[in-house]
Amino acid sequence: MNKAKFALAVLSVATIGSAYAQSARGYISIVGSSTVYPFATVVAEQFGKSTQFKTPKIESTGSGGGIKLFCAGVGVEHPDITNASRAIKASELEQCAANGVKDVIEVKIGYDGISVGHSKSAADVSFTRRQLYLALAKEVPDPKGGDKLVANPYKTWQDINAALPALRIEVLGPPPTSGTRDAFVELVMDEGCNSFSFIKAMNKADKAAHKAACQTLREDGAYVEAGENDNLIVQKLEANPDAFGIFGFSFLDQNRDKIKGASIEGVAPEFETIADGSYPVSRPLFFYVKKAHVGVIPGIKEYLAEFTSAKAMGEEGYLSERGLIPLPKDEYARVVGNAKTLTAMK
Amino acid sequence: MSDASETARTSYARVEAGMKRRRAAERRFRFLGKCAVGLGLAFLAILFVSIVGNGYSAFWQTRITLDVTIDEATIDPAGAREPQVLRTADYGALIKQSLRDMFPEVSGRRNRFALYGLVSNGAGFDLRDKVLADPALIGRTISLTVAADDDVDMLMKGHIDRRAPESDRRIKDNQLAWIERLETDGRIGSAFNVDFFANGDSRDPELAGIRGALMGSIYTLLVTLGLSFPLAVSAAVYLEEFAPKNRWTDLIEVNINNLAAVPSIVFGLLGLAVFINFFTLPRSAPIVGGLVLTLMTLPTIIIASRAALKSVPPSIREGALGIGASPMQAVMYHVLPLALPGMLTGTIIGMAQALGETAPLLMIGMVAFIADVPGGVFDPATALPVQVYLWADSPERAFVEKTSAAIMVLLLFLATMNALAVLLRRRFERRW
Amino acid sequence: MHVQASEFTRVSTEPGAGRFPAAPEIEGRYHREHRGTVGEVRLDLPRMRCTGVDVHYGDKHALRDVSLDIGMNEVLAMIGPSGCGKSTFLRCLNRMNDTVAGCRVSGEILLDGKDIMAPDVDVVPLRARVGMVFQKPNPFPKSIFENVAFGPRIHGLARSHAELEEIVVSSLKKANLWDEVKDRLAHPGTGLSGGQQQRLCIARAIAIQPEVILMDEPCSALDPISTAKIEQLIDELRRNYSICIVTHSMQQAARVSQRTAYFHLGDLIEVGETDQIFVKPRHQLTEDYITGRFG
Amino acid sequence: MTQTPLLVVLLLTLSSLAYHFGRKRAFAVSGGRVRSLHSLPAYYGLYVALWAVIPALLVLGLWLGFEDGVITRLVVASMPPEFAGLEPSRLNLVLNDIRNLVVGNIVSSAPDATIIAAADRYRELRGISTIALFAATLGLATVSGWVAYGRIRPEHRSRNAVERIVMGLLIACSTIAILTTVGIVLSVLFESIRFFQAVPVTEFLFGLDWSPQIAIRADQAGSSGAFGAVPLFAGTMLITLIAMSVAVPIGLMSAIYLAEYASARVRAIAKPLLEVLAGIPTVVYGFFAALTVAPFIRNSGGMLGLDIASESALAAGLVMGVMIIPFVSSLSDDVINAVPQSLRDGAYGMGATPSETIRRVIIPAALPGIVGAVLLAVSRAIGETMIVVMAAGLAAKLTANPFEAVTTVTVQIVTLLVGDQEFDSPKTLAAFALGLLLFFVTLALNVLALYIVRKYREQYE
Repeated sequence: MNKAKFALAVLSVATIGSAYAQSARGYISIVGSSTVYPFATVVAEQFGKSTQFKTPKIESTGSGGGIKLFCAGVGVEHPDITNASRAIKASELEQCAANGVKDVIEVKIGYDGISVGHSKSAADVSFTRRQLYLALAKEVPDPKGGDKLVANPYKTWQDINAALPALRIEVLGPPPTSGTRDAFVELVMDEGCNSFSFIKAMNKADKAAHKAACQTLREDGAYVEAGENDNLIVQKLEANPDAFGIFGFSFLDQNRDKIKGASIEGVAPEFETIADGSYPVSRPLFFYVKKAHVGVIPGIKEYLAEFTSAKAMGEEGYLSERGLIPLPKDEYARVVGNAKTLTAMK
Repeated sequence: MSDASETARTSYARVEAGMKRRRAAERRFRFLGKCAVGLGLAFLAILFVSIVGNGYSAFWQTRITLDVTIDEATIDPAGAREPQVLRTADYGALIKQSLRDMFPEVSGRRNRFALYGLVSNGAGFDLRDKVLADPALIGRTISLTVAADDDVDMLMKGHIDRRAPESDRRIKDNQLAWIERLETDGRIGSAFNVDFFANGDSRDPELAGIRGALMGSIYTLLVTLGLSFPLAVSAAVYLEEFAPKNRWTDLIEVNINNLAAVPSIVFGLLGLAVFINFFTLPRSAPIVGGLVLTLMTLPTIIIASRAALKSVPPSIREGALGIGASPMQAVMYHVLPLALPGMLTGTIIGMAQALGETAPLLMIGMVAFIADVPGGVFDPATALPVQVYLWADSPERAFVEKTSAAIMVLLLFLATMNALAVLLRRRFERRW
Repeated sequence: MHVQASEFTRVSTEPGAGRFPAAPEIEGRYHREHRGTVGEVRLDLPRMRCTGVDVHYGDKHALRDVSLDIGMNEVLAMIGPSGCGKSTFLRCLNRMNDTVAGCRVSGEILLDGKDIMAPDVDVVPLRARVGMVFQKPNPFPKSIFENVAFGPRIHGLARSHAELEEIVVSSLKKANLWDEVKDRLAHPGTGLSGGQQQRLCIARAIAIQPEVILMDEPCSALDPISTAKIEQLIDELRRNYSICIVTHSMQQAARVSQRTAYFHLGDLIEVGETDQIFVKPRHQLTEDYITGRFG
Repeated sequence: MTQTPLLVVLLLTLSSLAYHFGRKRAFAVSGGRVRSLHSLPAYYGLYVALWAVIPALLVLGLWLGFEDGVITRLVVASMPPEFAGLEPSRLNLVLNDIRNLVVGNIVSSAPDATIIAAADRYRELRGISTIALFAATLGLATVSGWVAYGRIRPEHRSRNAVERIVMGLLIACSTIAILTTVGIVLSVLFESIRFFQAVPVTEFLFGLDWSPQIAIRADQAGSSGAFGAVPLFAGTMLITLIAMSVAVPIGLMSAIYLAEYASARVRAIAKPLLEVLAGIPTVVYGFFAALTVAPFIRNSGGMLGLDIASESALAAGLVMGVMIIPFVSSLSDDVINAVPQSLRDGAYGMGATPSETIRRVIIPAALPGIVGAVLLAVSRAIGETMIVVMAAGLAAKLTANPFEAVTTVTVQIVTLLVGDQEFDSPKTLAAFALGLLLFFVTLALNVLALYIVRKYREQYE
């Protein structure tokens, strides 16, 4: 009895030990943006089914978090690909290089609008970027006049503009690790705050102060950091008609039966308005590939090929069914070329 | 009569006077007790009704029959029938073509998308598998039954109201018209959802299955069982039968009792810090999950095993010792066999607890999107309860149904394990 | 009046059967057909009158056809070997057997002429009239004062706190406990010595002014000095209450009681004046028990 | 290495052979008088068997632990010098490629000649290693078994030797519990210390603001990075309070009803059914709370004109309370049953009604035990994760209003750690600090509760 038990224990330890020693990573590891996540998972599934390679493992960590992991180094324990809902920053590339990640291939996969949405059961709303800035910034120009910043005094949307609903300001949005957050800050908050001339002037004098004034979001409960999961935001909006949420257009597109997007500067977030650039808050989506891993981790090249193929990224590809706005023809051709030749960023 | 019986009489009168109030109080209290039990059972009933009500339909899947022309020019332009070419060809295009052929009047990008959206993204792969199995089909037109898109599925199952205004439903008016045409043609039907049990996770609800999560759970539990049972039994035998009473064993004892009540998420933190950061075991792997759950279930199994040992009467030990057996012999040959059923019962209950556990697995990365079915303890995997968590967070309506169905499967497994434990207890229970 | 009891058939099912070897001559001697109670079971002015009481525990016939009167202001002792049914009978008198699962009682038990077995009788006021003291002292985990005040409180016997205090003090005095506890009424009752605890339980019982007090081997867990105090107390209480006491000590029965009933394996064998029972038992079984040949 | 199971099987076979021979030898040395032996012949067999297998297994374990490293080093040494000069991480990648090739995974590109050569070398070395391993372990097993075999004499205390070995194993197993606790404390402590280097302990424990999502780059404006955990404690307490106000009355009353009133039949049905509630995984409760209960509460609140957040503390607390009902009821049931029957008899004998007996005698007598049970339930509620992750909010608000959304310690641990793998930011480390706190709070509650319950048990034993 005891011997059998002992043998069992030994056997299990031995098999585990041996299995570990021979484990070699045979699958692609992908991290990054939750906005790109739904596209990447669909491609990964198709890739897994149509090739002999294993399906890549994808974790949604946010663009910033993903790039951070991606840039941590070269090696099996580091991810091969990171998705990003914004372009990689120069500072991040430097960080990458410092850690030995020298050649990074950039693949632009399409465009996505950032929508400010709310429950379908609420009344339609139209915002300007200035209004959104006033609602969400930590410090705003004194409503009583004067060129100084005060702690954000606005409690309801109506406080900002009488045309807006008389609801408490409650916006669910992503945390700083998210690319959607970065893009929102750049495309909405910066624009909104630059509409005040004295803040715009600060940019020349004190860049850091300008950045702090424009990009710092409220922490008094009006802006709620809802985590990396855009799905969660959608669910919460559905349940709470008084709240707004900030998320990628693809999520709006997928959940048209539950939520709708507010117009920004009078333009509603639609496939066409984002594609033709009339919707003001749109940004490109990317993923980045570690060139050092190509040819070492099996399948990276083929994954690239699958992602950039016409049946995926093309005009009628399955990604556009999911709400990705395809690249213009010439840009698409350039991306495909880059992916084929594995041209790294300069 | 004496004075005493006089007071007895007055006191009796007072007792009688209070009886009405007291009987009412008694009834109230009893009613409260009944309410409490009733409420507890009602919660249970609501829980089950809500889950079964949401989930039973997931076991059926709406399917659409298409006439697909397998066009050689699209899938094998070279005509060489090379498996590699056949495997990677764009079968989706054939499916789309067949839909266009069926509804030639549809034009415009949006409308065509809406049309393609009727069938699942997996349809092309069904076709591929058919062609790979029999390349002679190329050039012929075959009748193919494929899974419908999840929205169509939801519509057919009645979760989407056909009479709701168009803007409020995910199936648009034009799609509704096509579906109705398919219905009149008898091309749309319902079948047992094999995919749900055969597939791994997917972003498409109609393709998503629990096989990957189930295998992940099984691998995790195998590791847990293989480690925790021998460890727990040995520890219990030592502590109950041999350990001297001293500070050290007291410490172990207090430790075990505490560990049994430590929140499971703390074990997740332990796993993250020790197994992943320190020993650099892979993230998202059943081996790490199994190790974490082993540590988590050990106290439970040790406590149950000790109870089983305790319930063996001392007379058995004394009997063995009395005929000259060593303490070790007495335990190994006489006490342990008698305690084993109780230990097994405790182990099964510990395993059931491990099977239902989610929080520590979140900490060690078993929440990634993993479409492949894991093939070993080092492959990335999720587990059943984590799959429930992931699906519960997915926005598609069809995932609500899938989530509930996955819960039903999970509960079925738990019920089986517990029934096994009860059976074992009944079968081997001895009264001393 | 006396219905013939059925035969004893199986020996081994009877409790206590294992205590003596089942030799044939013993079986023959002690397990024979019962032929009714010897002695006068009836009194002129009974407080309680039991007629044909039968008790079953599940399949077991624990008490057969017992008829017995309990008089005013007397101490009635019930004696007999273990498992003879004396405690079972005692517990019928205030329907404590109701709390035992699977116990069925039939027959007629009158208290002051009213049948307490009737289905519409509420056991609560009944037990207020027929109090009980148990084998093991069982004070509630409360203060001494609260222990005694428990009954008056639940039954609403005291109109005011002063009245309650009066009841508590007089009960403690009647139970000969007052002098020992008057300085520590707020101390827990479980902190007293065994004999004091038992007297506390008696005080607790008499605080509700019962007419009958049932005592189930009240001294079996006590030392001789405490026992002597309780016996003295019983003698004093007799003036105001009817007392039934179950005891396995014949000496105790002889010391405290006026009448004695001898039970044997579920049958009431003999009833009589205590002096007569101990000096001139009329039934062979009683005599065997009294003289120590059996039991 | 794939042969490891085979090797283990071989070793076990060898050891059973050793057992057989050991036993035979014992018979032989006894000269047919088994009674002259110190131990039973089987123990001589076991003694030899254990000696044969244990050293060999130790070697096997060590070998497996070092094999890969040694082979890799040899492979690298055999490769062209430019590979040896690679930095470790790149070398690692190359090795991964080689291993993929060796294992037979599909490799991405057509591998170049050096890699193939290296893979061949790897394979070859592994073959050698395997043979050597077989030879070494089986040889060692034979030798050590032989030595043990040689020691067999009638007076040899084999049983004692065997029992010492087994006892050593048992003791090793029982220390796992200690190791686990130490592991927990150390793993959360180190990261917490790093966290407290960045954020003062006092700010963490007494700060009123929780906003951990700090900027991850220098050129980004994140939130201020406030790490005051008081709102989390408040949220946890609020949800726990709601859960307790559901679970304690219902659990206690059903325990009382089932123990004191219900017929055996009702008890036999209702008790296991109630316990089913305890066996349901918490993720199911979370799903139920988020999907069914929260919308229901919100809607019914809306009908009453109440403004209830969709992730109200009420919904999470309510469902958590339901989960804890069986926990409270089964613990209370134990406690109530431990109250001696004599107390019940005493009360009934004085004419107390059942409810008076329960309220005035049983509950006061069982109170310490019930308090212990409730404390254990509280500890459980505080540590419960999935229900709150799925049904409670993320905003750290300091409020006592059950209709508002609050967040809890466990929710924050999960939010901060899921998907996040950077262990240099206070944001991630904060999760460990919360974990440390959670561990100590539940530890204190458990110790207290177990102490109270034990004291209580002793009182009636």
